Amino acid sequence: MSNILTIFIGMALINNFVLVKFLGLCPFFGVSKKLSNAASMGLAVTLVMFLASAVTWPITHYILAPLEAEFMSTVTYILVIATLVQIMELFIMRTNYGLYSAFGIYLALITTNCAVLGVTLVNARESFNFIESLASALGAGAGFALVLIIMSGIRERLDTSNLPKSMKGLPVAFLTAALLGLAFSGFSGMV
Amino acid sequence: MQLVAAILLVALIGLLCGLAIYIVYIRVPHKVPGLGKIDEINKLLPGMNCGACGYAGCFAFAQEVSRNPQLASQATCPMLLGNDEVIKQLEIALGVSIDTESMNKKAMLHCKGSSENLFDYSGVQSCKAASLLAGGFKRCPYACLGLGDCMRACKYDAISIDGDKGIAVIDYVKCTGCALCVRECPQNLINMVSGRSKVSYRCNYSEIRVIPGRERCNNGCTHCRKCFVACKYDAIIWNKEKAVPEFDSAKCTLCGECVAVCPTRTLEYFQPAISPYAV
Amino acid sequence: MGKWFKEFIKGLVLSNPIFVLALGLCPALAVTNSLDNALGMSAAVIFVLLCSNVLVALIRTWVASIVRIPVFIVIIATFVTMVSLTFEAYMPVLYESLGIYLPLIVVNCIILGRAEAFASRNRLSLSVADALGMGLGFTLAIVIIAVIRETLGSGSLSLFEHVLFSFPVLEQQPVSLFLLPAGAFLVIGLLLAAFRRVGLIKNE
Amino acid sequence: MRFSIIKRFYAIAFLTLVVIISASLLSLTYSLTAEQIKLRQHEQFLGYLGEMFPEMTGFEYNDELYYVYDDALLLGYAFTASKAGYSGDINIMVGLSDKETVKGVLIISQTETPGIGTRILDEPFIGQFAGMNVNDIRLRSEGGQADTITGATVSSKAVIEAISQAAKEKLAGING
Repeated sequence: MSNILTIFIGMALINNFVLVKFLGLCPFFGVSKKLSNAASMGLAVTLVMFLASAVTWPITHYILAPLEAEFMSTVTYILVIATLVQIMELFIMRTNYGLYSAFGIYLALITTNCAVLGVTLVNARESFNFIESLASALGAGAGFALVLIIMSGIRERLDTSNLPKSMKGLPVAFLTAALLGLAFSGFSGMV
Repeated sequence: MQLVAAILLVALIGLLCGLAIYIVYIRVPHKVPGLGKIDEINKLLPGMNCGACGYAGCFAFAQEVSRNPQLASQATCPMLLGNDEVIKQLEIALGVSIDTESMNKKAMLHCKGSSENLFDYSGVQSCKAASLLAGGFKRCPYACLGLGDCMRACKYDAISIDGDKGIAVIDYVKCTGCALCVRECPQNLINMVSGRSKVSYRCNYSEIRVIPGRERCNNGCTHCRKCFVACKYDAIIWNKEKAVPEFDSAKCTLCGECVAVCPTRTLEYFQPAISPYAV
Repeated sequence: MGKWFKEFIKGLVLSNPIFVLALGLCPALAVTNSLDNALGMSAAVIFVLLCSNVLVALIRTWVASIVRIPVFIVIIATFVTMVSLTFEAYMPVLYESLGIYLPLIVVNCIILGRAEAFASRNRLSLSVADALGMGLGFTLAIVIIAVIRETLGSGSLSLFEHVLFSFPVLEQQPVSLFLLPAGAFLVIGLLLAAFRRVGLIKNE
Repeated sequence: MRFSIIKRFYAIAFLTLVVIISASLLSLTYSLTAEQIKLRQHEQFLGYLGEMFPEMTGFEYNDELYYVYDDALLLGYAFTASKAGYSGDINIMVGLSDKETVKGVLIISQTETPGIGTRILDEPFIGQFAGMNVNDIRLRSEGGQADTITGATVSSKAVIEAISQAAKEKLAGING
């Protein structure tokens, strides 16, 4: 049991996917303008990561490994992730269009979200068992959502402060991410 | 040989994925109930997705409005206000009459600026900066500092700074209800009220109330409730947790009882038509 | 011809993938701690972006719309895996230093972003222009970032093992913050603000 | 009705077709580059082994342990170890001049943060193992003699633990 917990904490905080491992930055800067979008994006990414790990683990262990076709793992993983995202996109579009239009391009970009593929690749490399890979997916998703929510909270606050014109928007987001990155590198010695 | 097996199995995965997408594409109810109507309304809307109406975009606004049509008159769609024939079509589509006047929101400043300066402030000429310095240089910590943050934010230059009183003055004719100034004011003095409202409440009491032993300027509301008692048409509703009067412009007949009875003259006429700015 | 050139220039500065569109940041931040890595990565990205844009533009009329994203991403993944296999076989040094970021070109948001937003909607020649423009825009951006990060972070700037120039003072006491993830964010943020101040990119 | 069936299943067929083509293309490139990669890795490994034992002429490999010879004379042993460091695996080769004393340690590949993690390559850390008894290579806190680098604890701890674990498993063969 404790191994699962260390993996979860490890993925969420210590090598947090966004600030330490640099994965999943594109939607991170795109969606984190409004807190509500950030929360739903974080949830959507965690869900996709969880399902993706659940589906890719059996594929790796029962199809790719026995046939020594590891080189095909990237293609198969990304195919599975793209399908999951496409299905989720259809669901969100049909049930709550407001959220769908708020996501805009960034929903399609979950497919290319490096963090999601990153999780599956890390699961394969660390050769976790099924439960461990689910825990690491949840950890990574939780880490991603946590940082996304912190970031959007700060960015909403920054919008009303009077920054120099050229700083408003993206540049200040990068600087906030820099400070967050420093804070998160503090976790590195924990496990 | 193994590679061929791997290729076939991966192809099988591809087939399953395609099948999954296809099944979901068919199974999920293609037509959200009333989607047709939402499309119809969405076509009428400008489609700028500017968010001024407070929704995530025109389609989201159309979705909400198709659920309850009264929303159309409360939310402001600044682009829509200009052309009337689109509003007519919207009225037909929604089956409800849209009262453009109340839809057309105005910014109201909750301060008369009569609390005197504690010290003369020569720092950065912006309300945000001044308000960071111990809540501003006025005796009342939530008064309007008149350094023009809202004026700079307003695109339609509807806001100017009144020289002697040192507070912002909102020109209700020019104001289009875009609510850009609301976010700029660090003291939360400005909020959007319906264009139809008749009486304006000129004190930021709801913010000050939290500070025990707060200083009041002579025009500050003493929360004596005389206006609430005086109003014969019960057009004033007493907001309990904020302990401030709220005005229902539909019932108000502009009899002027409340404005006359208010001991600290915090209430004023708002209706732009009657007295543009009766101080 | 003008239209082709306009698309090309657009990718370089006007809608530079990193500074304006804020896409493709994952490799841009991770790999720019040394100039060789940055150049290696951008060569791979340009190659994959070009091939995928060409192929996507070719098949855009046949692909059914509900499966278009999985199809595009499979094409991109194939090109990337081929690139990473050839790198591993023939250029091991570069393969070592690019590490995990080579397979992650698949999820580099520029490639699918351009394939989805541009190549699937325009003619072949325009897609090629867009691919080249975006690729060079990406290279330009990450080279600038790499130069700054490597010089400040390790005191010297080397291009394929021969040192271009080095600062003796900085060499003893390099600002190793710039080699950390946080440093990369800092550099991009300040650069973007500077470009906006200079007017190269319009403010928000 | 017929047309709509084809149209409907067209999407799935198209996706499967693309996957088949891409998978076969990949297998083709894989088979082409497979021996090249193996050759490359072998060459690289030989290089490191040669660096460790300059006068080596040949070596034998059985159950994860390399026996290094200078024609008939047994020069020593070598084994590999690897563990996940800060941002990727660290592969190490440990050379032993006899059953216990370490001749030297070499880092074959690592992707640690440059400037911080890469300090495991510098002399003071990597040199400390030469001449040490292989069983003493454990963290000071666990009674060993190897000490980590301040500021790069994650990477240096990974190296020490990798060597001690690999030593336990792989040397069991000869001293067991």
